Amino acid sequence: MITLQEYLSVGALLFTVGLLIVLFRQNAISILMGIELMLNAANINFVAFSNALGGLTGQVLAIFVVVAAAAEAAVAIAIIVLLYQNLGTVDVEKARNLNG
Amino acid sequence: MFLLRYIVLPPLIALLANLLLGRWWGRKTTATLACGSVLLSFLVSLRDSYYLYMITLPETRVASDVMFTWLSIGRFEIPVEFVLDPLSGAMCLIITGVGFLIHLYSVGYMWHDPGFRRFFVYLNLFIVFMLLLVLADNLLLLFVGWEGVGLCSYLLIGFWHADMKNASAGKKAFVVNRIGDLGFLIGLLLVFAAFNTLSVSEMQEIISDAIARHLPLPLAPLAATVICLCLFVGACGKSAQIPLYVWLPDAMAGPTPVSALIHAATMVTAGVYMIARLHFLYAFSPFASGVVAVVGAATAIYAAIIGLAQNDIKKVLAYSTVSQLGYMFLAVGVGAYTFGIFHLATHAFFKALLFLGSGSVIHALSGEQDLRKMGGLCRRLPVTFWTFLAGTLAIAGVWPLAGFFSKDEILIAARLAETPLISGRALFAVGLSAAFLTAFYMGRLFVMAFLGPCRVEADKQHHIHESPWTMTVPLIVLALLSAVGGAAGVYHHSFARWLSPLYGAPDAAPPAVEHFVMAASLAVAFGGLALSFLFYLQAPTLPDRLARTAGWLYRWVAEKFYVDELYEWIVVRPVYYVGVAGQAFDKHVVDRAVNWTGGGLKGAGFLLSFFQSGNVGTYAIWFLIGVSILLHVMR
Amino acid sequence: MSHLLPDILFYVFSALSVAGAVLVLVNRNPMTCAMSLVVSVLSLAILYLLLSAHFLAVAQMIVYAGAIVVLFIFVIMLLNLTDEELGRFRFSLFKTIGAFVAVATLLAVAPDIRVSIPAPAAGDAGAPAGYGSTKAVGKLLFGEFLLPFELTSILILSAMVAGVVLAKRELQPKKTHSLVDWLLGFFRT
Amino acid sequence: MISITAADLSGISPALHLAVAGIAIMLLDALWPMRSKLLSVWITLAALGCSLTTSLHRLTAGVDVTLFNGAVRMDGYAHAFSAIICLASTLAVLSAPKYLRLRGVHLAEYYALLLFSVCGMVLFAAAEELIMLFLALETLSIPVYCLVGFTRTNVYSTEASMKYFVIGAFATGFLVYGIALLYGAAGSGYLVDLRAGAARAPGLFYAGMTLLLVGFLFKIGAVPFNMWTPDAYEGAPTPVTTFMAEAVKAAPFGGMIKVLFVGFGFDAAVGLWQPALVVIAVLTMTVGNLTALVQTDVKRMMGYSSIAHSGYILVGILAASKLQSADALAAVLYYLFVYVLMNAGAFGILILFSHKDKDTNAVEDLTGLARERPWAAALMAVYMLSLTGLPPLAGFFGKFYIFSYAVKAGYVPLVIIAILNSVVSAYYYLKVIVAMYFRGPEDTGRAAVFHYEGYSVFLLAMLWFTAWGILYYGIHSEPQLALARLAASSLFATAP
Repeated sequence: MITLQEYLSVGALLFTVGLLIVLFRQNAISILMGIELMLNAANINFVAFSNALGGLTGQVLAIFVVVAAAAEAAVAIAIIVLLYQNLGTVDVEKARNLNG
Repeated sequence: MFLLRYIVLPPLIALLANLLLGRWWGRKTTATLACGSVLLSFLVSLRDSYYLYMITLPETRVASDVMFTWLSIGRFEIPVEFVLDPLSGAMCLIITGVGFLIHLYSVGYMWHDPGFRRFFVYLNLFIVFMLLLVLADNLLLLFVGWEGVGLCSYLLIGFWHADMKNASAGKKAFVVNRIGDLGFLIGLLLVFAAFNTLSVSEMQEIISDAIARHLPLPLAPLAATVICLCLFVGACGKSAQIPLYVWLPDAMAGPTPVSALIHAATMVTAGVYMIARLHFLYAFSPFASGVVAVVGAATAIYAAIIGLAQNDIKKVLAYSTVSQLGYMFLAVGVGAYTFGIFHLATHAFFKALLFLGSGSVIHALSGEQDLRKMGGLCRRLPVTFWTFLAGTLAIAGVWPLAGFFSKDEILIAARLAETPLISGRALFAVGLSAAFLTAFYMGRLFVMAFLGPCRVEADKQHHIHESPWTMTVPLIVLALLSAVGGAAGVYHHSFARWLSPLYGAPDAAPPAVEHFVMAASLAVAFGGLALSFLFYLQAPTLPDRLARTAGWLYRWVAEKFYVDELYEWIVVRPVYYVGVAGQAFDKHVVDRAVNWTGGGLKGAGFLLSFFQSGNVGTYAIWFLIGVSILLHVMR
Repeated sequence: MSHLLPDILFYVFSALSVAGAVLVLVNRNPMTCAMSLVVSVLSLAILYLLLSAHFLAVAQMIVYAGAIVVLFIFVIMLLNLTDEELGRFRFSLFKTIGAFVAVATLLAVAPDIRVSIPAPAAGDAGAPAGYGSTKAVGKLLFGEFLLPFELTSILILSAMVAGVVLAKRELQPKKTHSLVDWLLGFFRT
Repeated sequence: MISITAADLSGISPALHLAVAGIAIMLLDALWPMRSKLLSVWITLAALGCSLTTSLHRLTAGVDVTLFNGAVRMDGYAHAFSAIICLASTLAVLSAPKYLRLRGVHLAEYYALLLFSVCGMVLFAAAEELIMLFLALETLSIPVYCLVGFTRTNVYSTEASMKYFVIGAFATGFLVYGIALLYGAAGSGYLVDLRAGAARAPGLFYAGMTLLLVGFLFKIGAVPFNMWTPDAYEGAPTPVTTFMAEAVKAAPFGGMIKVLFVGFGFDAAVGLWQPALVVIAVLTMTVGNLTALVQTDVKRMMGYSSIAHSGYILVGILAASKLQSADALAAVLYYLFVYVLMNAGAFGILILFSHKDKDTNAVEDLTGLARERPWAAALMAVYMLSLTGLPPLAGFFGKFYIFSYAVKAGYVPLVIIAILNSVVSAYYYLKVIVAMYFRGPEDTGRAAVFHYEGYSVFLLAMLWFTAWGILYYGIHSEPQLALARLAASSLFATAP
């Protein structure tokens, strides 16, 4: 029997993997993918809770998160292109002029 | 009808006018406005104080003037309220009176300075804040004045910024004063927590109410001690007491009238004033009062010792100021508030006089401040010489000049004091020794500057000149005040009676003690002066004269040599080394402590900025560690 | 058998989804990463279907597979990133410790969360008819969540403007001063 | 059934003005491209002014309405934050044209994005429901990511934008996950229902609460979520830094206080956030101030200083939560108001002397300013002294109120640490004054040039207004405090 717990576990796993991607990849595009995965992990929680609570609110929340994720991705892509134009790389760890 | 707000307003208006419109008028107008406004304040304070005196019942001699409600915290309001009582009246008179004289003096002193207008704007601003400080009923308003005078002091120390190659002097002044303010602010918040008000009169009412109705006091003894000590830390910073005195000698970098006004007569006495104002709090805590007395006594003697070995004329006076402030704290610490304030007043007269006199000397010598390059100025600067003599005798405590009476009263009070920390006899002994040293270094200063052969550098010799009238008139007035101010104060106990609504009539000391102390203080005053004259006036020529009168006898020659050595080894050297040791302590321990604190904080800053590597991946890791810890904590 | 089907589907697609995510983590080639991401999000869409979130499942497919990942691929190809530029999977002691701390925390906190999850309502009656359908979701979107919904339009608009402003080549219009410019010139600040 | 009533629209008009103005600017710019963007500036100022006056008017009138089926609630609290944010944004907008023109990026999009962001901020403090909160947060952040990178050819600007985005999106991930957990625990997204989750599913609830809090703490730059702040502040174009330091700083407090007070409440059972915030406040103040000590760049220094100020504000929030008094919360609002004025001024001076090819950002660049430009130096001194907290400037009273309520609430050690910190902070603010007043070209060995390039009346007006405000509201803070109390009491009316 698949219960709420199983879905939440999938969410937690996805969140952890997304987190690790942000931590261990230096490629800005990969980092963005990691962040998308983190948001998706939250989404599966929303939907699972929605189902368990017997309302549709959670699903609607998930839709909003998808929208926000898309908006973030659009800006992020622009920033990445800009980064590549100015620094000639998409390696975020190479951009460390600002420090101290 | 009291016109309290018109005490503060004239300098404020004058400074605004000079600031905004000053560029369109000349120096004369600027100077007239600046000086005239302070004179006006003085006259208004005089008038108000007279009206206060006319109130028959001494207990009701309080006037207040609410300008507007400033701010409110919750249901509790802080009005901008000025209160005139005998204490603030006396302070106002000193500030505006001495302040006016110093303004007048500055006109001559700063006439050729390109920053003339700016100088007077700062000076007037200082007067405004100082008046705010003494007239405030609310501690928060007092704190505004407190910070304001600090700001002016800082601006004026750095007035000749070109001379301040290393801003470390200003920095030191600021850092040390912030430590003091820290104490003050914590004290303030604790007062607020205890009394739920910051108004001094309300605090006093609460306490007297509680005593009258036998209610528990709003304040446990321990709390009172903590509050008093916190406030005293603030007073230490502002009034340059151990260990926060280090900034004052460095503050001499500013123009001399500033040293006279801010760093001698008025601002540095704010700490004494504050404790005198809050005397009812200190009455609850004998321990805190004892600490005040001990720190005051220690500062008095410590600064006097360092003063022995200084060669800069203003540095000597600066350490002397620290030492005299120590006397005032000693007085308020042993509960002799009246005499603390009395000494504050006389000190304002003679120390302002001495600073202005030294300024006159420096002015005449084109900026020379080294005592070793002065001497023999008595003929060239007669007015300065005679007035300076009055000041020197006054501070040394020679009867019947001002310093004698006030110092004498403090020593009597110290002799009779009972503090939980230290016996009155010890305080008396320390005070007496400090009086001796005071007489000695002041005598030395006087001799080296005015008597003996002229050691002024050749190129500066020809234009030694007496100062213009704007500079000499204040000197003469202050000399008169230094001469008669003390006697006038003790005549029929007039000063004590004036302050009696606050502190009660002073108890008469046992005549035996009184006579003993009087004799002792006179003895040390004359002893110190005589010794200094002997060393610095007679000693250099003593060998010559001995050689002339008894030159034919080898034995006499040998004995002359012996006398010289005796002087050298028994008196001069020890005194010199004690002074040098004090100075070294000052430089290496106290200064370093200040610097190390700053250095340590900066080091921590560097360490922390190292974490800010610029690598966004690292930022994410720190973020994550933060989340992890929070998740652990909050479950 | 049929009641086992959802279970099997769940395990298969959740495994696929996590596997896709792990591939994103370990794979060097960004194109492969993008494809793995598609696998992951599409598997999630199937999970949504299992939870009877039909509309959301479709939206997920369209938005992710159709828009976001396409955008990624577009940029990867546009920038023509070489392998060296992409950098490697870089371990450092600090990062490893950080990750270890994080994972350990999650593991430590997970049981707390687990026990506190409310038990599902007894007797799973299945979703009511129309649950998760476009109509039901739409009613909610335009009713209770009307303001958030309207706000997303501002959000998307600003994201669009932001993207264009950052990535556009020519900033200033070529046109010379217009009449309004000339008029406003009087009020030059 | 689509149901927008007139009451709904008029209720959120402070936000609506801004969104409409933003769209209007975009449309006008597309239809009628002009080289001078003054029209955009004026539209922006008009919209912000409308919102500001509307908010203030409704605040004084005591308007309190719940709109859009409970998604937002425009009460005194929301209106007060709206007013603060609009004021802050107005100041930021006034400082922008000169700088952007010099950098060749004076675009209408700047103002449109800024307005969209402000629209999000206004709704953020008004949100009554988690998803509204989240969307408002996104709406306020996404334009700012772009604004930070607005000088597109500047390497630092791009880097700052990238860093801000990466950490920001990372934080958003946590925030959304937290919202999901809270939703699961409470079974509802409405703030007032959240507390129920603590009993229903404590594990979920606390984890969700933590992650949500992390999202807020990131936004306000609390340690250890602060690392982006100095980098973003330094790299961003100075007017954007101004915007970030005021509006983007003040707005998250609006949402955070509401969520903490209305959502989580003060019960010991759900009050775990209080001790955690104490530690974070201490760390935030100390790390911010100590690191600021060693900075040589004013913008970066102000970044650390803003971290430290977040710490002071957290102290105020803690005091308000412990005392549960509107007066204490009013102190926080007053502090935010004052903080906005001080920061706008300080950055304004930097913009005043920025040149076509070079910014005037280093402390050393200000050497000898007092001799060349005495008024500008005096203004800067006022801002710096106010930031230090010297009476009778407004900055002192901001701190004083907060600290006195914290003492009342029994947070004496916290207050002592805070005061020690403000003593430390005096050093670096003063470094600027020392450079301006007590040093000259002879100390640095290079002649500093202070000429106004691209003179802007907007900027001067902003500088004089802020200086006046600091002096005036220091002496006369009562009206402001009365408004703040009104706002705070409306929040406490709903808080448990």
